[in-house]
Amino acid sequence: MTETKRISYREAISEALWEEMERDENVFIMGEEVGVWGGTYAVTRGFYDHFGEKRVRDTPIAEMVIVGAATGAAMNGLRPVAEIMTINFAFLALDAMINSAGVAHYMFGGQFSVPMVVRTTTGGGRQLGATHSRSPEPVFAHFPGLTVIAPSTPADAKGLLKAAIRSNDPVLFVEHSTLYQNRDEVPVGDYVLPIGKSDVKREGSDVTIVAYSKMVEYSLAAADILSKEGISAEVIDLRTLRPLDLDPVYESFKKTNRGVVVEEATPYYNVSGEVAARVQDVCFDWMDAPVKRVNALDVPLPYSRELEQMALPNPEKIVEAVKEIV
Amino acid sequence: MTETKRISYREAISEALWEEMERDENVFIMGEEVGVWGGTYAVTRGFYDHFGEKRVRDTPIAEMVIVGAATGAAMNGLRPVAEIMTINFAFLALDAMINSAGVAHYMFGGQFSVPMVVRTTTGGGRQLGATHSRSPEPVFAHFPGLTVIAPSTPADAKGLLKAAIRSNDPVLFVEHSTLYQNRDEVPVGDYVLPIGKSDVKREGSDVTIVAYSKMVEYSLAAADILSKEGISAEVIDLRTLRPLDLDPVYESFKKTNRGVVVEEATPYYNVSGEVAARVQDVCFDWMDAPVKRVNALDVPLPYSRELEQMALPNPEKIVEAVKEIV
Amino acid sequence: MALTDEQKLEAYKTMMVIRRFEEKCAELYAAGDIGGFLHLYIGQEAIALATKYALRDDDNVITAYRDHGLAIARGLPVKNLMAEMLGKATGTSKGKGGSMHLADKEKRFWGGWAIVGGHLPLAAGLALADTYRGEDRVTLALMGDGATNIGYFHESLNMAAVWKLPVVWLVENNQYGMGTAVIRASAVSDIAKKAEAYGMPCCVQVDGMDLQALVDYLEEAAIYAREGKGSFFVEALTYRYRGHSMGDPERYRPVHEVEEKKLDDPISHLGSHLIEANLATTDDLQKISDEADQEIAEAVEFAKNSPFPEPGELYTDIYADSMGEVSR
Amino acid sequence: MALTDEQKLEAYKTMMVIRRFEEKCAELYAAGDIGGFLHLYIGQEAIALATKYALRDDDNVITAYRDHGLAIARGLPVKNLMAEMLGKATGTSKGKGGSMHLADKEKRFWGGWAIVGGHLPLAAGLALADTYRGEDRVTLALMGDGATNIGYFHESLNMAAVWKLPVVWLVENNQYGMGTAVIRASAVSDIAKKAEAYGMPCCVQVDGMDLQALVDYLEEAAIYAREGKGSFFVEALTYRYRGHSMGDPERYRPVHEVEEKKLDDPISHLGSHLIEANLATTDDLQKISDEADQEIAEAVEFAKNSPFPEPGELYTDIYADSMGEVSR
Ligand SMILES: Cc1ncc(C[n+]2csc(CCOP(=O)(O)OP(=O)(O)O)c2C)c(N)n1
Ligand SMILES: Cc1ncc(C[n+]2csc(CCOP(=O)(O)OP(=O)(O)O)c2C)c(N)n1
Ligand SMILES: [Mg+2]
Ligand SMILES: [Mg+2]
Repeated sequence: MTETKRISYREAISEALWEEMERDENVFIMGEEVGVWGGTYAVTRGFYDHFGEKRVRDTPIAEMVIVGAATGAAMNGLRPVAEIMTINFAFLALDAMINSAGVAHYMFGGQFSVPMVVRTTTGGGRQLGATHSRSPEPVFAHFPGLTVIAPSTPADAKGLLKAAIRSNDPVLFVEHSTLYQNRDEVPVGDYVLPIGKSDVKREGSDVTIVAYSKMVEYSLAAADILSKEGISAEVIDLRTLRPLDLDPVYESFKKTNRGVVVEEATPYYNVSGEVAARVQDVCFDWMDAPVKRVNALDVPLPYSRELEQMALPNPEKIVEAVKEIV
Repeated sequence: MTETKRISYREAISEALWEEMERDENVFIMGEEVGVWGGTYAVTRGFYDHFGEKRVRDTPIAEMVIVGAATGAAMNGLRPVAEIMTINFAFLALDAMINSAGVAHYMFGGQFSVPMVVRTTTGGGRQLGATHSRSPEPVFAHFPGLTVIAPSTPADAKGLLKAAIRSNDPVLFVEHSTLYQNRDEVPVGDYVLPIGKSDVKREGSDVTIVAYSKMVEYSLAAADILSKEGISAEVIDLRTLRPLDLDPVYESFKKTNRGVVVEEATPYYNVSGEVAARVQDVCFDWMDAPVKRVNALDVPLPYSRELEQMALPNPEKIVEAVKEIV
Repeated sequence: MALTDEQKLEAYKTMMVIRRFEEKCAELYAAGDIGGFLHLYIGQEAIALATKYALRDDDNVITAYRDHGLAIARGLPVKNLMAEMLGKATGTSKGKGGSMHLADKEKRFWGGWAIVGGHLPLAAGLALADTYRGEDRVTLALMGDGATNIGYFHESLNMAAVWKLPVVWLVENNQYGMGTAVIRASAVSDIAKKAEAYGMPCCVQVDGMDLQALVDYLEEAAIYAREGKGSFFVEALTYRYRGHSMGDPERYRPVHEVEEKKLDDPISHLGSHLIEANLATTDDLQKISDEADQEIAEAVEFAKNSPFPEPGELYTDIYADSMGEVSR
Repeated sequence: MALTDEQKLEAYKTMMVIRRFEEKCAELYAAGDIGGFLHLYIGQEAIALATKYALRDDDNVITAYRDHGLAIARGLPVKNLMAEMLGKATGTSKGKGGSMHLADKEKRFWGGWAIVGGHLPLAAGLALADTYRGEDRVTLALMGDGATNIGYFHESLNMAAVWKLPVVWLVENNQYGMGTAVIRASAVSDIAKKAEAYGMPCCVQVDGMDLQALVDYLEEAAIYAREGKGSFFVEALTYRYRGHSMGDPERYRPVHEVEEKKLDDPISHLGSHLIEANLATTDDLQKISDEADQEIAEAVEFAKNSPFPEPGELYTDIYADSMGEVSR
C-alpha cells in the first residue's frame, strides 16, 4: 500500500512542483510573483530561496510573453512551468497558447514539441468582480493541441501536475482558488496519474453526477444530502477536459439512466453542454430522463457577496436538478 | 412588398455599413487596412475616399487597442465599427472584448454603455493553416455581456449589421470569408432585422437541421440531396449565438422528432453541443433518436488542400448524419 | 499654476479624507465587511489631488483598481463610495463593482479597471471620441509602474501618438508592481523614457509627494494635449505605505524602507507648508483631521444602513438594450 | 567581417535561388498549385544572406510568415521547401504548414509564424533556454516594421532586456505593413528608436540592400549578445517589390515608387560588385541565374511528383505524446 499523508491541495501542488524541480533540472517556474512573493496563492513559497532566481523567475506583468517565452523555452529543450495568476488573465495569453504552443508540433510536421505547463487558478465566490471571477475552462479546452487539466482533490492535483510536467505537450493546469485549503490523504513521493482519465469519486445507482474541479466537492455534498433521502448518486470527476474521457460516464449512465452535469462556468458553450450532448447520443437507449445541467447563472459575477453567491452553483442546486429527474 | 436587389453578401455588408455611416455621423470604422486598402475582403472599398480619414481609420497592427479604443470611444458617445481581419486575430482582443467592453455596463451599475460592433471573418477551407482557419465563435459567445451574430445570407447580413450598429451593446459580428461571393435578393434601403431571432430557412417534416453561417448553405445543400431520397429536412439558421434563440428549434423538433446540428467549429465545447444538450432537455418526450452533431474534426487545420477539406464539414457529412437517425 | 490658499486648504482636507477613508476600509476589510481585493492609496494622495487642479472638471479621468483616492478627489460622494465598498445598492456601482470599479459618468470619471493595462486603450478611445466631435477635452489615464510592461501599454501609447490623441498618460510609480520592484520588471527604471518610443514629450520622475510640483507638470501636459499637439507622458515618483492589497506578506521590501518613505509623506508636507505659510495652525489641521474622521464615520453609517442589492439586480445592467431575457 | 570572395559568390548564388524560387511560387500560385497566403521575399534577399554570415550555424533563427528567403539562406533543401508550397508529404512540414510555416529543427530554423508578433516571445524563450544551459548561442528574431506596433513586441523586448537574453531583434523595415506605411502605423519612423524604451543598443536604418553593411551590423549585434550583454536591436531598411501577398490591390503606393526602388536592388548591387572586383563576368552571372532556374525547375518537378499527405496525417503530430485518439 502506498504511504500517504494528509496535506492540503495547495501543499500537494507545491510538493509536486518541488519534487519535479528536484528530479529534472530542466523544469523551472516563471510568472508574476512566483519568486520573492512566494506565489499569490503561496504555492511556491520557499522555492526562490531553495532553487534560486535562475529556476524561479519573477516576470513583468506581461501574460503574452510569459506564455510565449515559456513556449520558446520548451521548444528549445526546457520544461517550463509558467504561472498565470488567474485564468482570467490567461485570455491575454490565449493567442500564445493556441496559436503558438498549441500548434507548434502540428504546423511544422512534428518537428517541435512544447513540454510546457501553464498553471493557473479558476473560480468565483470571492467577491473579485466580473473580470476576476470566471471559470472559463471550456474556452481553453475547445482547442485541439492543448491539454486541459482541472483537479478536484489534493491527491489528483499532485498526481496530475507531475504528469503534466512530464508531458511533452502544452498543458493548461487549472487549480481552483477555493480548494487550496482542502486537506486529504496524498501519496508520498513519486505519484503520477495518467492524463485523461475520469474518476468515479463516489459510487451510486440512481443518478450519475458529472463534475470537475470545485464542483466535485459540491456534487459529493449533494450526494450526501440525496443519500439521506434515499437517492444514491454516483459522482464522476472528469479531471481532464481535454482529452475528455467519457467512458466512465457512459458506463455509469447505462446503470443509472439519469444524469446531471455540474460546472461553475456560465451556461452556454461549455462542459455541461458537451457532456449532455454526448451522453444523449451514446446512451440514447438508456435515457429515462433528459440529462440536466447545473451552471452559474448567465451573468457577469457581481461584487456584492450575496448576489455573487446566488449566481453560483451550490449543493442545493445540484440536489434540485437531481430531483427533477429521479 | 419590399423592393429587393440581387447583391452579394459582401455588397450587402458594405451597403449596411455605408448606409449607417450616412445616417449617423457617430458611426465610424477603424481597423487594419479598412481605409486605403479598402478592407482585405474589399468590404470597405471606396469608404476612405467618400468618408475621409476621420471616419475611416487605418490602425496599426494592434488588436488589443483596436477593440479597447473602440470600447472607449463607444463609452464616450460614438458608435465605432471596428474590424478585426479574422476571428483568429480576435483572440488577442478577447480580454478587451470580455473584460472591458462586455462588462463595462454591468460593473459600473449601468452607467456606461458600449455601442460598438466588432466585425470579423471566420471559416476554414482556404489553406491558411492552423492559426488562420478556425471558427471559434462559441468561444466568444460563451461570455455574457457580448452579443454574437453570424449571418448566412446577404439579406440577413445587411439586416443584422444594421441592427448591430444600432444596438447599444458590444456586438461581435462574424462574417464567413467564403460567403462573400454568394448572391441573393436583399431589401433595398433601411432594412433592420431583430437581433436574437433564429430563422427557418427551409421547411420540412422529417428532420430538423440546425446551423449558422456557412453551415446553413451546406445544410440547405444537404436538404436538397435528402429531398431526392424522399427525406424532408427543415433547416433552421440560428443567426445569433448570443442571445441564442432556440424556440423555433424546439418547435421544429417537436414536429420532426429528429435533429442534426451542424457547425464548422471543432467538436468540443461549442454550439452543436449546446443545442443538442438543450434539445434533449426541452424536447425529451419528442425524441425519436439522439440529436446528432456535425463539426470539423478535432484537429488543427492543415495547409494541404485535400487534407484540409477532409477535416471540414460538408453536405455529404450532413446527409450521412441525418441518415443515421431517419 | 500656483495653487491658491483656498485650494491648498481644500487639497489638504481632501487628502485627509482619502487617507481616513483608506484607513477605515482596512478596518472594515479586517472585520469582513469589505471583501474581494482592496488596494489602498495611502501615500499617493497628492497625485489624486493634483489631477483635480491640473484638469478641467469636464476632462476625462480613467485609472486602474487603485482608485479610491481619485474617486474622492474627483468629487464622488464619499457615502456612496463607502456603500460600494460594502456591496450596497446605494454604492456608486450599485454594489456590483466593488473597490476596484468605482466610477461616475456625470463626473467623467470612467473607472476603476482591474485588468492591468486594460483601461489604457479605453483612454485612447475616450480621447478619440472627444477629438472626433471637436471637443477640447483632455483624457487623463493613470497607471502603475508595473502596467507599463504589458502589451496594452505599448499598443495604446503608439496609437495615441500616431493619431495625436489628447491623452495625458500618468504613471504612478510607487516603485513596485505587487512585490516586483521596477528594475526587476522594467527594462528602464526611468519609466518616462518609454515615451521616447512614441515620440512623446515626457516628464521623468516628478516628485509625487509634492502637490504643487505635480500640478505644474500635469498642467503643462494638459495644455499640450488640449492644444491638439498629442499625448504627453508624466511619471510621478511615489510610494504606497501599505501592502499591494490586503494580505500582502510584504517579503519584497524591508520595514525600514517603508518607515523611511513615510517621512516623505505628502499630507505632512502640505500640512507643514500650511503652517509655515500661516494658512493654518496645528489646531486647524487637527480639526480637519477630526472632520475627516467624522465624514468617514457618517459614510460608514450610511453604507451600513443601506440595503444590499435585490436579487433581481443580478440580471439588470448586463445589456443596455433589453433583448428580453438573454439567458434562458 | 569582410565577406570573402567565395562568400560573395555563394551569396550571389543563393540570393538568385531565392529570387527564382519566389518568382516560380508566384507562377504556381496563379496556376492554383499553391494556395493560402503567399508572401514573397523579392527585394529583401540581402537580409536573409546577411543572417547566414553574421551568425553561427548553430544559432537560432525565427521569423514571421515571409520566410522563404530565410529558409533557403539557412540551408533548407529547396526541393522540400517547394514541396511544402505544394502541400506535399515531402514538404519540410509534411505539407501541413505551407508557405508561412517553414522550419527545420536540425538547422535551428524555428519557423515561419503567421500571427504578427506571435513569434517574438518565442525568441525570448529560445534564448532563455540556451542561457539556462550555459550555451553561448544567439537567437535572431526577424520581424516586419508593422510587427513593432503590437503588444507582443513590447512584452518580448522588455523581458529580453530585463533578463539580458542574447537576442538580436532584426526589423526588416520594408516600409509597409500590408498597405500601411510606417508613419501611418508607428509613432516613430526610425523604428530602432523603440529600442530606447528597453535600454537596448541599436542600429538605426541600416541599408538593407547592402549585404556587407548588413553583415557588419548584425555581427556587431551578435557579438554583443553572445558576450552576455543582452539584446541588440537592428533595423534594416529594405523594400518588397511585390504586393504584401498575392492579390494585393496595391492602392497604397504608386507604381513609380516601386520602379524607383527596384533600381536599388540587392542582387544587382552584389552582381555589379562581383564584376567590378573581377570576381565574375556577366557570363558567369548569367550562368548562376540559369543554374538557379535549373535548381528551381528540379525542385518543382520533385514537388509535383511527390505525394499528398495520407488522410491519416490529419491525426498525427497534434500531440507529441500519444494519449490515444484525442478526439472521439
Ligand atoms: C493582466 C493582469 N495581470 C495581472 C494582474 C494582477 N495584478 C493586479 S495589480 C498588479 C500589480 C500592478 O502593479 P502597478 O501597475 O505598479 O500598480 P500598483 O498596484 O503599484 O498601483 C498585478 C500583477 C492583473 N490584475 N491583470
Ligand atoms: C495579429 C495579426 N494581425 C493581423 C495579421 C494580418 N497580417 C498579416 S501580415 C500583416 C502585415 C505585417 O507587416 P510587417 O510586420 O511590416 O511585415 P511584412 O509583411 O511587411 O513583411 C498583417 C496585418 C496577422 N497575421 N496577425
Ligand atoms: Mg506600482
Ligand atoms: Mg513591412
